[in-house]
Amino acid sequence: MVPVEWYLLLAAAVFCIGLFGILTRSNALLFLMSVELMLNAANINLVAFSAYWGNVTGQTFGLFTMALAAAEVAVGIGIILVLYRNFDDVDVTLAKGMRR
Amino acid sequence: MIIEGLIAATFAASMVVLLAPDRVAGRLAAALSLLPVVGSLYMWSRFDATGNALTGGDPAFETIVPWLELGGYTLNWHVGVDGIGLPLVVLTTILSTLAIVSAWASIDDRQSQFYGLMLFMEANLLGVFTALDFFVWFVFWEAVLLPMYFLIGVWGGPRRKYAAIKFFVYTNIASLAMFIGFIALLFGLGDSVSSLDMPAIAGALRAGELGSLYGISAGTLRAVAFVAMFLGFAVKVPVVPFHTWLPDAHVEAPSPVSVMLAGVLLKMGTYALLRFNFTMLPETATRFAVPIALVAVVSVVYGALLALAQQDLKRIVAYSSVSSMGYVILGLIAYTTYGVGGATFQMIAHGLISGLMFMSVGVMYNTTHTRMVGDMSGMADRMPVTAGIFVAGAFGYMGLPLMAGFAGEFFIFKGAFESTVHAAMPLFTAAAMFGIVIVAGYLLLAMQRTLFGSFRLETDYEVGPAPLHETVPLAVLLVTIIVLGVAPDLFFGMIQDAVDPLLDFGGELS
Amino acid sequence: MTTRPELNTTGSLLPGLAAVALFVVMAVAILRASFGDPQGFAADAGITASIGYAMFDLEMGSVPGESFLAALIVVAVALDAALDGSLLLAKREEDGSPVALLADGGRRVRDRLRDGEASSDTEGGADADADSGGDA
Amino acid sequence: MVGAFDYAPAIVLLPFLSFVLSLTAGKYLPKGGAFGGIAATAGSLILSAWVFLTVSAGNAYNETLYTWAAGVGEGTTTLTFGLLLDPLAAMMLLIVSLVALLVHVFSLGYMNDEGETGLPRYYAGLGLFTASMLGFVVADNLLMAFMFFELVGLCSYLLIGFWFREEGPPSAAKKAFLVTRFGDYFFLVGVVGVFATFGTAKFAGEAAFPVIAEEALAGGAEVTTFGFAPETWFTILGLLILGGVIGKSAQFPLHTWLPDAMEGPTPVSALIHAATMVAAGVYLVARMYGFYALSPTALGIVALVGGFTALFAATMGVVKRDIKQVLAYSTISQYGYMMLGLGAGGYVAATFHLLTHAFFKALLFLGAGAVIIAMHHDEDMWNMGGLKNRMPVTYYTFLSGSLALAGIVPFAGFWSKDEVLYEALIHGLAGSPLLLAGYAMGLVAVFFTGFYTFRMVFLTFHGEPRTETARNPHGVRWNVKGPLVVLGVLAATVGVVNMVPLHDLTGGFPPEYLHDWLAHGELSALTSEHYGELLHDYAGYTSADVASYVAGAVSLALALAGVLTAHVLYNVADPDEHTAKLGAVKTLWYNNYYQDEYQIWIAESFVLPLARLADKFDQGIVDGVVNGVSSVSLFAGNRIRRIQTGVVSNYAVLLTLGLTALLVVFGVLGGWFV
Repeated sequence: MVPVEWYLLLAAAVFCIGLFGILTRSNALLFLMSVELMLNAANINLVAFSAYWGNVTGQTFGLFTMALAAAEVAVGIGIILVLYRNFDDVDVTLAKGMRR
Repeated sequence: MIIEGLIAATFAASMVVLLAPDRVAGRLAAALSLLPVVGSLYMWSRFDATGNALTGGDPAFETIVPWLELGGYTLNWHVGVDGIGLPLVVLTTILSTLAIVSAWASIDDRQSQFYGLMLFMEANLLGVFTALDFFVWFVFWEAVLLPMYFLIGVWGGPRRKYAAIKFFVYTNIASLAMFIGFIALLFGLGDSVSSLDMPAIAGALRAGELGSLYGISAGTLRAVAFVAMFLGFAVKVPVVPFHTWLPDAHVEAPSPVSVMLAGVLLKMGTYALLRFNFTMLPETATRFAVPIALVAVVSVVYGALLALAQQDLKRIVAYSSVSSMGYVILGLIAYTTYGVGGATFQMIAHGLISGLMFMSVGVMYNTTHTRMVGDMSGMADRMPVTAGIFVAGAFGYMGLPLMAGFAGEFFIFKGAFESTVHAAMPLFTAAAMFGIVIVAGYLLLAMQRTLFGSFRLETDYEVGPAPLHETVPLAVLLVTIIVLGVAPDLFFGMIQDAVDPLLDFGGELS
Repeated sequence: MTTRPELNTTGSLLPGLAAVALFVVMAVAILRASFGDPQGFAADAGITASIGYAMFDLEMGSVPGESFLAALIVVAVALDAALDGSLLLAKREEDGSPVALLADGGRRVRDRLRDGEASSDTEGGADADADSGGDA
Repeated sequence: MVGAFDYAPAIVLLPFLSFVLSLTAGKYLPKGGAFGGIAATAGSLILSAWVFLTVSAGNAYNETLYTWAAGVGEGTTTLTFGLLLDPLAAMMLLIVSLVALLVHVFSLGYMNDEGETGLPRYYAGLGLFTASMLGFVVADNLLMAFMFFELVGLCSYLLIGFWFREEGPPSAAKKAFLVTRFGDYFFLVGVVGVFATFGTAKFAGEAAFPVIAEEALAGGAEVTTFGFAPETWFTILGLLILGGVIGKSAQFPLHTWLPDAMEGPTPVSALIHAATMVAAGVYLVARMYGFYALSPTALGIVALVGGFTALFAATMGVVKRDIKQVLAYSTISQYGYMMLGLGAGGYVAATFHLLTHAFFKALLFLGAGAVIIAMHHDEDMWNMGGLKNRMPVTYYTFLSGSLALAGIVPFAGFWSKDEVLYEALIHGLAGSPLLLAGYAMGLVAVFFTGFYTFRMVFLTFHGEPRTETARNPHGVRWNVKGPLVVLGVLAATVGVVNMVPLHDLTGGFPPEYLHDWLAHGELSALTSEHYGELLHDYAGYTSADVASYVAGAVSLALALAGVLTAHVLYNVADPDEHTAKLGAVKTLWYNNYYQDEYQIWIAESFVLPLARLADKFDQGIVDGVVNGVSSVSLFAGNRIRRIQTGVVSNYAVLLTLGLTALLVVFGVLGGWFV
């Protein structure tokens, strides 16, 4: 079996790639994708430990996370739409104030 | 139960007045505020406390009801008055009523809110002077600030916002320092106290049960807590160099509020110093005798010098309050019956006299719309009664015998000169006493310029005698001051009774 | 200005260093840790079935796990709420009544913004108020 | 048995009632409350006379009547009020109530008849003034004495500033209160020191502080002396209390308030100078003479201050134009003599001079008041002249007072002043150069006194009238003449009570009544006999053998020389101002040795700028720090706020960095990287 360290390393890598995307891009859609990556990094961990402990709780949790990710995307897309409507762009750096 | 009744009635009165229409608010507030006056006088007549409430004495009208459990400490509703608390309660009620009456002439918008806040403040002040549980006391202590903030910030002069914020932030930061100091002591006591009851805490501290805390030795803890609490209360007193909020607050506050500020709120600081620092950590206090006496002397002389340089009558009285409160600190550190008792008496005397001064400045301001020494001249010609009372009040401030101020000051001087806490105390006393010359200097100068000489004031309105409802509070205060000056034993006996147990230090350092 | 998403590469890559640094730290921490051997599943275990039983709180799975019935319902509700929420966000209300989703590629908004920039000084306050109300 | 002593408190309370009555109901009373004051002071006078007679019979009274502040607990002092009626107090009571009565009567003429306004206030002030002084006289302890001493100061403020609508009087009143307050500061320190040292401040009785001090010096009592030797400490205490005396009795250097106090109404000046305020200082030293007699240093300083002031003030009186100014400086000078007498161990002599001076100075002021009425409130002597024929009663009574002031035999002033000088001489010759210096200055002052007194008399009453007003003076009524006559007779005759040179010359006739009167008494610690022993035992005073009539002849000769000089220069039909001949000295004297200037300089160029500097410091630095702290936090807040850009990416960077940093910290602390 693959030692759990490698799963973790993979998850960390995926997470950091997502993070990298968030830090270096200002496009809201890219943001959303990057967030998905980070979320899935967490999922990898859940599944990895599920196997590590021989318990399905982690995997079930992973399923839920995916469902919530779907919800998050729904909301995220909605937010992006509003952003676009207000700023005529999906550049997140434009939304600086609380009012606009 | 009478203390609870008094506080509750005052709170209720404040709510009633808040809801009353503006037109009747002033009269209603005055009428309702007579209730606490009657109550406090009744308490005085039935007063039977012995000893100091914090050192095993038996306070009058005591109630202890368990209230909350908090982190292993029991919080009690614990109130009661001893010989130190009662005079201050009487002072508070009388001065509040007079301040409310004196506000009739000067407050002409949002009256119901103004008088409601005044009564709200009075209720909290009564709480401060009667609470014997730290939690209860602290709630009241902080709650006093709120109405004061609004009273200055809403009804004040042109720079009211600056003054109100300065007052609030300054005193609140000070409260924080005090709170930290006290809590450190409380934790240092460990298991030896299980409640926030002040007598219990004072007893434990005086019995030397303070242990180390987080590796800080008991001695250091004591010193640090003492300094923190002293700083916290020193701002409230105020003591030089923490006094600068006071003149600003006084100048901006409307006169009735100044009366309460100088008359009662400053006494909270000295009262708390006496109750906390000087009662709970007497030996630490004597170790700091020289710096404290020095601060007192500097407050007296420096405050008086500053008053000499002012042009605004209210600023003059404000700075002289700094000066007078310096005497109180000197009396407290003396640790003699006359010193500490005199300091307590001086709190009452100064409350009445500074109240009288601010009130008469207010009466003149209502007529002339100026408080500047240079703008007025010959006021005695147009307002003979007010001027006469102002002169009497000023002489009271200068410590004229047979008025309350002299009694307080003389007791302090006598007590401080005899003090054995440090060999240099007679020298400090003599230095502080020089304040009586400077105080005479600036008050006489101000009187000469404003009251005497030919009448000269550029106004387009008639300047005439003040109405009766403005002079009556002045007269009542003046009579009270003289009565207390002729017969200081009215209060001084019970004060000494409450102060005497403090002079036996117990074994704080053992 | 874009009318459809493009890859914006103008952003600085510098903040990305933070992510790299985080990865390094995490990697070192992970590699330094010792986890021991994983237990793994039995070769014949019905993992998928077990997950299904766990979700509905049925004690019939062969692999141990906790019950997730409540969580399932909560997630179901959350998904529904998210769906409705996204619709709500995507719509915009004007004078209290929902307006159809924009299909003009944001042109109308863009025009209004331009107008606002150009004539906000001269235009009356009532209009501006109505606009901001619409935006919120 | 109900005796005079049971009614003694009424002596103080009667004028106080008059004060209350005038203040509250004066508007509705005839003459603005004057009759109430007259009745009250007359009552006080009668009771004082009764007390005087009772004391004469060898009784004394020393009782605590009221507890002001009771000490609770161990070792605390109880502060009380009480009465001490011994020969000295009885004599002073008589003086004060008599002068007060006459001043009240005179005021009818000076104030009421002149149509002054604010009379209730005036009579209220007079009543309180009299009451305070009487209270001070009968005080049985130092604290009570201090309290009434201060009240006397208050009354002087109120009365000197009576005409408050003008510029001068309020300023003079302020100065009077402030300068005496400066002295009182030392007095108060002294009072507090006495309490701290002895635990009591009683003047007489078993546990009186002079008695304890005597025992302490003899090694019989333990007192707190704050690390000093008892002798030194007692001297310090004595000098502190002397500060108050110097202020109130207008001794150098705190005399400057007194000439300015002439701004008040003339009857008030009479009261202040003759019997109340200024007398209070000297009376205080006499009252606690048993304490001063223990310290030769304190006595020497008292004598030196007195002698110097006597000469110093007399020279300034020489050039004044204003009749009241001349009298003011003569007052300072005469109180200097009293201090010299006390310092020189002449307790009886000083008391005697206090007695005679009270009468002749009240007379002179009231006489000057009569002249001022006549001159329509013009006080410049150079506008007068020739009033002798137009107001003979005033002239002859004034002359009687002037002769007494100048010290011409057989008027009262001669006997008393001469005895003061005699005491200074004999004790000085016996080995005290300090006293000899005092004597010398006092002797020179005699010449000046004779000169300026008669310069005043000649300029005012003799020669030709120099103005129209002086030709047709305003008439005065009985209420002015009556008091003048009473005092005129007293000024001429009161010296009889103690004619020491005559006594010595004739070998025992007439008896020295005052000496005998003060030498014995029920309270033996307060008798001049006891003081003599103290002076001898502790201060080391011995007497040289000089015949009293020789000393008297010398001073008489000098006084006559002064009078003669005045006669030559000014008793002509149309006198010149010879002051120009004095040259620079004239300027110096005219400007009062620039004493006012330096004190005003201290007040205005030192204290006020200091106060302003303190204010600047306070506003700039102390408050600046406070405001600075708030600015710093506002500034810092402003800067830190910039992190909150609102840009999501920046927050994300910060989050990431924070997380990384946290992980590193935990990792290092938790040993993950080892």
